[in-house]
Amino acid sequence: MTSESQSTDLAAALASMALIRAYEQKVAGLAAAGNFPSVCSSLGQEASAVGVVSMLGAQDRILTNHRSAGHLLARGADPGRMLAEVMGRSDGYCQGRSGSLHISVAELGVVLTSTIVGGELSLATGVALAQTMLNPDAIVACFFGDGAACEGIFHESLNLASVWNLPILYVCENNEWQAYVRRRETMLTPRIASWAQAYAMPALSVDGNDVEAVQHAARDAIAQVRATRRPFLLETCTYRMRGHMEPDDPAYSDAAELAVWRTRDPLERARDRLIERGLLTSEDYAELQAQAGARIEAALAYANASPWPAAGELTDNIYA
Amino acid sequence: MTSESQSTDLAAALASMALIRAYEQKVAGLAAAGNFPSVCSSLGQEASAVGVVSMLGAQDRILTNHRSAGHLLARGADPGRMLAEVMGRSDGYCQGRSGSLHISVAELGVVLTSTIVGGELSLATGVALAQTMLNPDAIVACFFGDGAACEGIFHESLNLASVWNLPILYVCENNEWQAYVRRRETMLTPRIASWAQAYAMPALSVDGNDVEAVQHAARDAIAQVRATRRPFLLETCTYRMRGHMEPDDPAYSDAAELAVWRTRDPLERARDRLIERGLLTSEDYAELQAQAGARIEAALAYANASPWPAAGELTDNIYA
Amino acid sequence: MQTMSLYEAVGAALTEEMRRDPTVITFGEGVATKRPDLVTEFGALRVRNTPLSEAIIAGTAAGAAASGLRPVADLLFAPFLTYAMDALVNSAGKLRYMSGGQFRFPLVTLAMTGGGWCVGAQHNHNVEAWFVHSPGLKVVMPSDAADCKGLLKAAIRDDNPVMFFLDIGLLYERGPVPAGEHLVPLGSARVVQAGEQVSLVSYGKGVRACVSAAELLAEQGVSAEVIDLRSLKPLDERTLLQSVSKTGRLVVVHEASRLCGVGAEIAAIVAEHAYDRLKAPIRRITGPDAPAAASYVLEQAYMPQPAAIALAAQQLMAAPAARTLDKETVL
Amino acid sequence: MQTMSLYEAVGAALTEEMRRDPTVITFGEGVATKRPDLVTEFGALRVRNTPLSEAIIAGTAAGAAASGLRPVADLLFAPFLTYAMDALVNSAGKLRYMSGGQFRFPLVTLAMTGGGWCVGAQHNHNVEAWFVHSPGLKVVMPSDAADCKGLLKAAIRDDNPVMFFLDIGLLYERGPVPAGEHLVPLGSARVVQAGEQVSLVSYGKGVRACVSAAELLAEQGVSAEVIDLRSLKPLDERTLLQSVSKTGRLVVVHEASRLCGVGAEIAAIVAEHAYDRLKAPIRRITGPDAPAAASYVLEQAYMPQPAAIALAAQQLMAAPAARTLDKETVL
Ligand SMILES: Cc1ncc(C[n+]2csc(CCOP(=O)(O)OP(=O)(O)O)c2C)c(N)n1
Ligand SMILES: Cc1ncc(C[n+]2csc(CCOP(=O)(O)OP(=O)(O)O)c2C)c(N)n1
Ligand SMILES: [Mg+2]
Ligand SMILES: [Mg+2]
Repeated sequence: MTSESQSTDLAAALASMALIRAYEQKVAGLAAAGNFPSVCSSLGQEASAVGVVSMLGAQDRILTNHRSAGHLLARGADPGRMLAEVMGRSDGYCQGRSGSLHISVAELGVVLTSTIVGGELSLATGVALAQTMLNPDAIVACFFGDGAACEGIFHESLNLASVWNLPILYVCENNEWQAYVRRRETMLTPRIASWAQAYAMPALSVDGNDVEAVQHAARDAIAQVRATRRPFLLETCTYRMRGHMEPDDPAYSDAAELAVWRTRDPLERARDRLIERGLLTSEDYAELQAQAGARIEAALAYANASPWPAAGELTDNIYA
Repeated sequence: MTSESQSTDLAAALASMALIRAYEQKVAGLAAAGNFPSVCSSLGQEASAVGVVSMLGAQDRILTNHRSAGHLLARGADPGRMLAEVMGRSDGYCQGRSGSLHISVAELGVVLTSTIVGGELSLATGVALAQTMLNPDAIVACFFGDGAACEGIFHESLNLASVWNLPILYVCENNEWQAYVRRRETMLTPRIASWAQAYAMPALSVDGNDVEAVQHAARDAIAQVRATRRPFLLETCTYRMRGHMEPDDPAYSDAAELAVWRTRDPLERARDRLIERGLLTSEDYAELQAQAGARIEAALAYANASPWPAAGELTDNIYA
Repeated sequence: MQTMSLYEAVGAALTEEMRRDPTVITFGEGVATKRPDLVTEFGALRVRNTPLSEAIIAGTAAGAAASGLRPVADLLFAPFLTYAMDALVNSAGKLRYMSGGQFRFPLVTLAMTGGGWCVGAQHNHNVEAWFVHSPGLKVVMPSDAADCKGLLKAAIRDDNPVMFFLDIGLLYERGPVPAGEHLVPLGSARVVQAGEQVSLVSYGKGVRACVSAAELLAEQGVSAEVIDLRSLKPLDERTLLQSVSKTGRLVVVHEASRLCGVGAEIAAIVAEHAYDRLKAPIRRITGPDAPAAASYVLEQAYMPQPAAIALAAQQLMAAPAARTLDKETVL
Repeated sequence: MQTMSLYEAVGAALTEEMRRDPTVITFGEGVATKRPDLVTEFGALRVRNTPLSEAIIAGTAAGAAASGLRPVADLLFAPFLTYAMDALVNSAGKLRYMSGGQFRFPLVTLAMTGGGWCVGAQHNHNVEAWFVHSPGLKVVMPSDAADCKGLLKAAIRDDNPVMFFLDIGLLYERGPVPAGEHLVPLGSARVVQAGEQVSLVSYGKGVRACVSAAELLAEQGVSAEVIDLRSLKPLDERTLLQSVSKTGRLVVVHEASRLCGVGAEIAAIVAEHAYDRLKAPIRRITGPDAPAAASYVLEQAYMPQPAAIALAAQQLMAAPAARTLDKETVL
């Protein structure tokens, strides 16, 4: 049933995170080796993506941004078609037109991905309005960063969603960075969740590197959005473990802070908890990582084999 | 001394309000009679304008918007040059280029008036930044409406002002209307002052129809801005007593609400208080009104006598 | 036939299309207040007031359009589009292409433009060329009530984002409007008046100035053809080139600023594709490269005037026809 | 002479102008992080990072410019200007005029534009024509490092708002740059290479494509003149018209979309003012009216290629020269 909450199976969540990790590691390696397009990595933020996405129903819509690989893979996107897209090939989800920064997969409900910071906030209200009229079981999850929260469109979007009673789960992935600028250079409050008060919108901050915590918070928030048909702001507190864009540029990063956050790795935390609970062994985990790695290798082979678009298709799909 | 607080002389405030009232009544009459440009009237909002502007120093800057007559007259603008501007004549403060909606008077520190809702919010930060570097005694007062608070630029402006420690007194004139839309159709919180929390900015709502209350609140807020070199949000709670634009269109107005607010007329309240205190008689008040009326008549004569710009000046003053 | 203003024609088109198609909705700052009849008939969910937030109005329209609705968003005055450019240009105009065709954006954006109300350059600024220059959008601007209704109905049915500009100076001008299923396809210009010696090409209230100029020219013995482009994107190049091929002379007229305006595009198309039919230079009569002043006198001086158009045409009649005559002799 | 990239040339111009004039400041998303040398020399108050808020970055720049500072605001990629249009167009471009000359706006807006990084249409969109169309602004786009430094220094000293576009594809190309007081006045085009038979007019990386095309043409015995506009507003009409008057043939080249682009303006100017010197139709070789795709193959196909430019020029050589020959015979 669409409005039932999804299960919070930690082992499944770990497997999903492992796939994202393997994907991001592969991409980082390719980018470092050169001759590969720039990519914004979600490495280290897997718990936020998996924690929220795993709690959504199939009918729900997702809007994401430039840092989308986690959201897409958690939703079940094929890493082969994703890599093909990143590489500008015909079999990419967007036929190579998007590249890495705005991958939409309408068949999975991942719609209107925009790399304009705040673009997802601008479009989510309309997607939600359409759901209320045409698809009233569905809600919309809108992922955005702490940087996007500084854009005026954040204010306009949350206000309209509240005034119009739109069923949107706003998910602010606060990773403490906005490209080359630290979050704390850009705002005086530590938490973006506190900004929801202006819109009379319920909000919550959660440890974004604890996939179970995210799942529980998301499950409750989603239930509330479904029940009230009103928006909710969920802030997942996490950290950008790599540079803004691959290839990684560590010049301006904060080594001490990185070291602290390395101790909060979402995969290791989930792994350790499963081992503690006797539900996983180290060997199981190694196996899981190996499987994820193998899937990504196969995906890369698929992408590499995918043809380039033909120059003659340059002006396809401009108008409907 | 520039940083001293101004006096809160109620009689002077009443005289200033009476001039604004006479101006707005004259304009409303002219617009109703036809063949006069459209004007956004500040009639009924005199206490907000006089209460804040009278507390500013000569070195301070003011940004205002489409509903600016109160701010301009309170600052000492010549009603003749204002009317000439409204009527598109050469002696207008902007040589007739502005018309009624964006009158700037740089010589009085009223700068960069914009009729784009939110324009004043967008420019105030830069004006304030320049003051901090070039004119560190000065602060900036930025008047805007409850409607402007819904624009994304409100969010960006207040956030930047806070992060950059800009000396701005934001004055939100909450008059319960946004052109043809009621404020409560556009937001779920009753007070815009509460929105300042997101920016860690001090804020206060004040009875915007009580000129003494506004003066006291403004005096304190201005002192705080001067002392801390940080922004402050002051909300003056008032009511738009006429249609969005002259000529008045009462079709969509709320008669009951208007009736309530008529009992809160800022001029009558100031008058009654002065009479109570034995500082004014009814005759004095009648005299004050007559003087204001006469000044506006003279102003209109001046404006009527002002020549039209020459068509040959069409492209003057585009580039510096 | 019924007579109505362009403002009423917008209401008529909205009413008919909202009756026909339950996915058509409309919203904007004051839309529900100003069109109470629509609220009564279609309810407060399909006809909405919004907060003062142009960016999210446009974004909501784009998001809704991609999700099965057909929004008509009223953004009031063209200069306010400056707040809404991301949603219109980067989302509605591009995300179909960028997603490999996964989405379509059947949305209409209404905006008033041009002089006539003495409100100055922050209300009166003709920016239609921005959107002609941007990929994935369509751009329409009617010159009378009938076209207004017919074009708006077609725009609402179009599966692409349409920028629909209403010339302020025409908004309350009344004209006959066919009842019911009156559709004017996007991309079809109208020959307002046939002529032989010079083509006067315009749109919006420039069309009227051209018609007046054609009258002046007729008095002077010059036969002018007047073309109303109606749709600036797609542009009816065929009608344009046919006319210029016939007359050999072109005056393009619009109130928008000259540089990189629609007139520049028209001139460039003709200089490329009808070069050998030209008998004289191409002339543009446009608004100056200046903000619009509020003062009545300056606002009038800003707008293309019939006398200036007629004068330009006359100058073309006197231009180095020698060149073309030679060619005609030879070919 | 020193060799540097355009990116470094921007830094050099900023350094020199900030030394010269204490009112010059610079800010944007990451400016302080990416230009630590400037922070070291000029301090954290004159070189600032900002929140991710393009609208207030531009508004702050406009407000500061009108209040005695000379801000250089970095808005990163041209499509992000969609968030900043009100401050740039409605405030910086208009408020001087609308106030009867009370303010001036000495501000520079930097934005990267064009293909080369495979990042797709929301980073790669050439919108310079929007600003040419808008009153009160100036628009500049250098094609090499020397011009980049010289134009930026001139832009910073200019008392008007200047949109300064950096072609992404050129950003890390190195070239010789004169040290110190190297100023390139806004509004002066450069004849990159003189020629007799056809004028190739472009800006940004289109200039390079034109130079390559000229080489191809030279091999085919055709003498092409290459003009780099450098400044799109003000536009150096004189250099343009002189060239076309000499050659009689014009190919305009740019990566921006064709419709209402700078090429349309160039074509219109020539069709009006050099009509009688034209020996052939005017051709535009431009980006298609499409968003830019990320895929390398499509991004390459999007950009004007030397072969296409040369072919267009060749076609003009073969065009109905008859007409002009006749005229020349007669005149
Ligand atoms: C409007 C806009 N401004 C700037 C950029 C460049 N940019 C891309 S991502 C990014 C940082 C975004 O920060 P945040 O929203 O916190 O997301 P994160 O990258 O941290 O996930 C920036 C500045 C952009 N794409 N769009
Ligand atoms: C960006 C923009 N949108 C819409 C308008 C049209 N408009 C002018 S004033 C106004 C209402 C403004 O409301 P508020 O900010 O509360 O100020 P008030 O008029 O009540 O003083 C509107 C919608 C505009 N000028 N600018
Ligand atoms: Mg971030
Ligand atoms: Mg209001």
